[in-house]
Amino acid sequence: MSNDRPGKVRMMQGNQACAEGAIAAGCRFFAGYPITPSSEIAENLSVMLPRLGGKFIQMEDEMAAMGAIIGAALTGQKSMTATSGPGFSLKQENIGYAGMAEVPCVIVNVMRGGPSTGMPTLPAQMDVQQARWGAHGDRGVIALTAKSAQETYEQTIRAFNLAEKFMTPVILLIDEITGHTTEKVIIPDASDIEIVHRKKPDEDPENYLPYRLTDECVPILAPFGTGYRYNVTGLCHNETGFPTNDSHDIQCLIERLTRKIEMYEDDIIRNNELMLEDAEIGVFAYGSVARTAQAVVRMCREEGIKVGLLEPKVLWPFPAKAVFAMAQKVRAIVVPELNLGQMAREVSLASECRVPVHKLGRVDGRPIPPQQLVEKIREVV
Amino acid sequence: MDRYDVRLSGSGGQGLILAGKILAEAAAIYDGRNAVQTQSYGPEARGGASKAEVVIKDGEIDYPKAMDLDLLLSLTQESCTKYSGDLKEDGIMIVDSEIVKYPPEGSFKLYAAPITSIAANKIGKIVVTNIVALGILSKIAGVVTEESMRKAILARVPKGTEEINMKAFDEGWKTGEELLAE
Amino acid sequence: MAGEQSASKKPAVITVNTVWCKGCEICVAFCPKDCLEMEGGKCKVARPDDCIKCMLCELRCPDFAITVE
Amino acid sequence: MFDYLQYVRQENFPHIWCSGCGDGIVLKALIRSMDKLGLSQDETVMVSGIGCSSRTPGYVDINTLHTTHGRALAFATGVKIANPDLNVIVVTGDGDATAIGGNHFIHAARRNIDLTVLLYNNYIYGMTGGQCSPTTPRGAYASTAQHGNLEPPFNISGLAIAAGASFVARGDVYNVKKLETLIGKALQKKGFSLVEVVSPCPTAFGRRNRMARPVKMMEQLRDTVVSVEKWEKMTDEERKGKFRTGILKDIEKPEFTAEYAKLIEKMRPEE
Repeated sequence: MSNDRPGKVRMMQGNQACAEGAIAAGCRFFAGYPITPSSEIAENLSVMLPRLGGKFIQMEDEMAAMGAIIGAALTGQKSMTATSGPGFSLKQENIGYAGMAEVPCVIVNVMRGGPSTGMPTLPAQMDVQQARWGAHGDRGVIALTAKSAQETYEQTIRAFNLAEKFMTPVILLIDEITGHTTEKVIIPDASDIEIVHRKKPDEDPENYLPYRLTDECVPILAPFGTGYRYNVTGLCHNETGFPTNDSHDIQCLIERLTRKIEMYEDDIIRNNELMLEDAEIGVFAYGSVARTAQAVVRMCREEGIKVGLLEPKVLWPFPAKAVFAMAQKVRAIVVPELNLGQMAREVSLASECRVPVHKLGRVDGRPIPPQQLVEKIREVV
Repeated sequence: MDRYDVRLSGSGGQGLILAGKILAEAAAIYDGRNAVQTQSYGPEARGGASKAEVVIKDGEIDYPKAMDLDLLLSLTQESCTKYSGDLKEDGIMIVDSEIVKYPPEGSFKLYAAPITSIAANKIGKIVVTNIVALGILSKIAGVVTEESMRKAILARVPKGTEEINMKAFDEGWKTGEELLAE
Repeated sequence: MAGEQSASKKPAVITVNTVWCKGCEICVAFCPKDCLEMEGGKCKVARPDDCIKCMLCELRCPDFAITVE
Repeated sequence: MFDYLQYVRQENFPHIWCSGCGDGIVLKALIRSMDKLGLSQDETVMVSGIGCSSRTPGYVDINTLHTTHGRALAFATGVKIANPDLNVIVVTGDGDATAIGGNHFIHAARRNIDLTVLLYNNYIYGMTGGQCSPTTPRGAYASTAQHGNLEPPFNISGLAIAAGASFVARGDVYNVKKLETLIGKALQKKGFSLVEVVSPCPTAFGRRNRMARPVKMMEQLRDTVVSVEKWEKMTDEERKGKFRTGILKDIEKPEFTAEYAKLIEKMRPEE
C-alpha cells in the first residue's frame, strides 16, 4: 500500500488482484467451480485468459476443477483453481494427489465460515488447519496468506513461484474481507517481478527418472508431450514413477515429501514485524485480522501499552522460530483470529510454554474491530 | 487527514456497491489519497439491507471496515435503522426524505432529499439514484474533489450512459448545495 | 492381418512366454484347429503343424504371452 | 508378427490382472489400433482412475497418468485443454466412470471434448473384492449383494449417448478384431468418443455367478453378443438376454478444444 513503489496504480478487489497476480505469474490455465466468496477470481480469469491464449474452464464440480489443473500442470502449464471452504474440502483428495505426485499448482481459498455451508457471504479464517491437514497422509505443505489487495497480488505470484520451485501444490488463504475489499494495487512492471519456472530435465529420455532422488529433494517432471515418457501415480512409487510396495522406497518417499519443505523453511517463511523489539505484549495475527492488529499496536502505544505484532505471510510451514523468539521477549501473546484458536494452538506449541497465549476468537462472521482487540489486550495487561 | 468513514446503505440492487467503488476511486486514483471500499451483503441479489463502506485517509488504512461513521447515506428505512448506530455525534446523515420517514434522533447533521424521486422524475431513470446520491454526498461531505468524482464516474459507468450519469451527478450536486444553504 | 497370414506357406511358429502366461485356457478353448493344450497350468503348443495362423490365440491372450509367426 | 513389446513397459510384466481377465485383451486391441493409426508414443497420454482397468497405464510406454478414483476424465480434460495437440486416451471401469465418476462422465460427454474413453465394463468392483457396481445385473451376486443385487443396472453407452457424446460404440473381448476396429474409429473421432468394452472378470464376478472359468465367461460373451445390424432385425423376444455391439452413435458436432481455439483467435485483435 505504500505509494513510493514504481508501477501502475489501480483500484481493485482482492479477488481481482488475485487474478491479476496469477496472470503476472504466468498462469495460463484455470479450472474452477462457482462458490461465494471466491467467484470473482474465476470471473476475472474467464475474461483475461482467452485474450492471452490461456485456457479457462468451469468444471462440473470442485473435484473436477482440482483434477483438471493437475492434468494441465503436467503439460507444463502454470495452473490454478480458486474456491472457498466447502469447495476446499471437496478438493482435498486431489490436493493430496498433487502433493504425492509432486505436481505444481496453486489453490486459492477465499475463506468463509463453517462447518458445512456455514456463512457464504461472511468472513472467517476457519480453514487454516484444513490447509495443513485436510488431505489424508503425511507431507509438507506450503500455505500463504494476504491481508490486502496488494498483498494478494504479490502472494499469488509467490504461490506460483514456490509451487514451481518445490514441485508442490501451494495454497493461498485469504478471507472474504480481503477478497472483497477494493483498494489500491500497484502493479509493477513485468520486468520487476520475479518469476520462477520449474526445472526441465537435462538428461536423455533413456536415462530420465522422474522422481530421481537428489540432494535437493525436488523432482524434475518433464511436461507431457516433450519426449520423456513416464508414469505419474498417486500410489506410493519409486524413482521411476511406477507403484511400489517396497518398504524402503515408501519410507524414503513419504519422508522426502515432508523434508523437501522442511529443509527450505527458512527460504519459504516470511514474517512482518511491527514494534516487536521492545514489546511487552505480542500479537500474532494474519490475513485481514493483521490489519486490525496494526491499528491496535498504534492505539495501545498511544495509551502507553507496549504492544508489538508478529504477522506471518506464510502460515505453513509454521513460523515456529519467530514465535519462539517473540515468546522470549514478551510477557504474553494474544492471538486474534476468525476461528476458535486454530493458530493459537500452533503459537502455544511454538512458544514452548514460555509465556501465556491468549486466544481471541470471533466466529460470528464479523471482523474483529480494533476496539475489541484493545480490550482484550487491556485485560491481559 | 485522519480517517473519513462513509457508509452507503439501502437495499440490494440500488447500485450502492458501485457508488462505493466510484467514491473510493475518486479519492484514491484521482485525488491521490488512500481509500478502501468494502461491502457487506446477504444472500439476496436484490432487496434486503445492503451496505458499502468507504474509508478515506491520507496514510495507510489498516482496519478496512468503517468504524465511527463520518457520513451515513440511507436510501431505505430498514437500512437507516439497522446501520445508523455507528454514526459519530458530529457526523452527517443523508437520507431519502420520501422513503426514510423515521430517521433516528441524534446530534448528527441530518440532510433529507427525495433522492430516488430526483432520479426517477428529474433525470428520468431510477437506475441513476446512486449517482444522484453521490452528487449530494460529495458536495456535502467535501471530502473528495468534484473533478475527481466526475472522472471516477465516467470511468465506471457503462459506455453510452456517460451523459445521463453526469446529469444525475449535477442534479445531486445542486441538491447538495441547496441542502447546505438551508 | 488374416489375409497376410494365409498367403504365407511357411509353417507357423507359435511361441509361449510361460513366465507371463497365467493359464486362463482361453487360447486353448477357442483355437479352431485345436493346436494348443494345457500342461502344468500353462499353455503348451501341441500341434503346431495344424495351425492356420488365424491369430485368434494371440489376439485373445490377455497376458501378452503368445505370438504366432 | 505384431510386436507389442515396443509399446509396453516390459519391466512391469507379468501384469497384475488375474488369469482370464479381459483387461489385457483390450490393451492389446488398443495397442494395435494405435500402431495402425501411427499415433506417436511421445504425443499420446493415457489417463486412468482407480480400479483394475485403471492399472493399464503402468504397462503402456506412453505418457501415463494414474489418478484418483473416478476423476480420470477431469484430469484428462485438463491435459487436453492445456495441450490440444496431445492424443488423450482415458481408461476407466464401470465403477470408476459411472459411480464415483458419473458426474465427470456425463459432463465430458456433454462438453464433447476430444477424449477417447475405453470403459471396461466387467459388472463389478474387481480390485476391491467383488462389490456390486452400477452395471451389476439385477439378481447377480456380489460381495455386497450376497442375496442377489436389487438394483437395476446402467446402460453405459445409452448414458453417454443421452449426455451428448459424438461417438459411442460397444465392443467385447471375444470379438477382438471388431473391438480393434471400434477403438480405431474412436481414436480418429474428433470429439468425446466412448468405447464400452464388455470384459469378463472371472475372479470377482464369475466365481460368484457360476462362471469361475475364464473360458466359461468367454463362451457366454460369444453366445450373447449380437451385432447392431443383426439386432435391428430381431424381435424383442429374440433380444432377451443379449446385447448389441458395434457403433451406436457417430455424429459430427462442435468439439470443445476446437471451439476454444476459435475463441482465442477471436480475442486476438483486441490485444
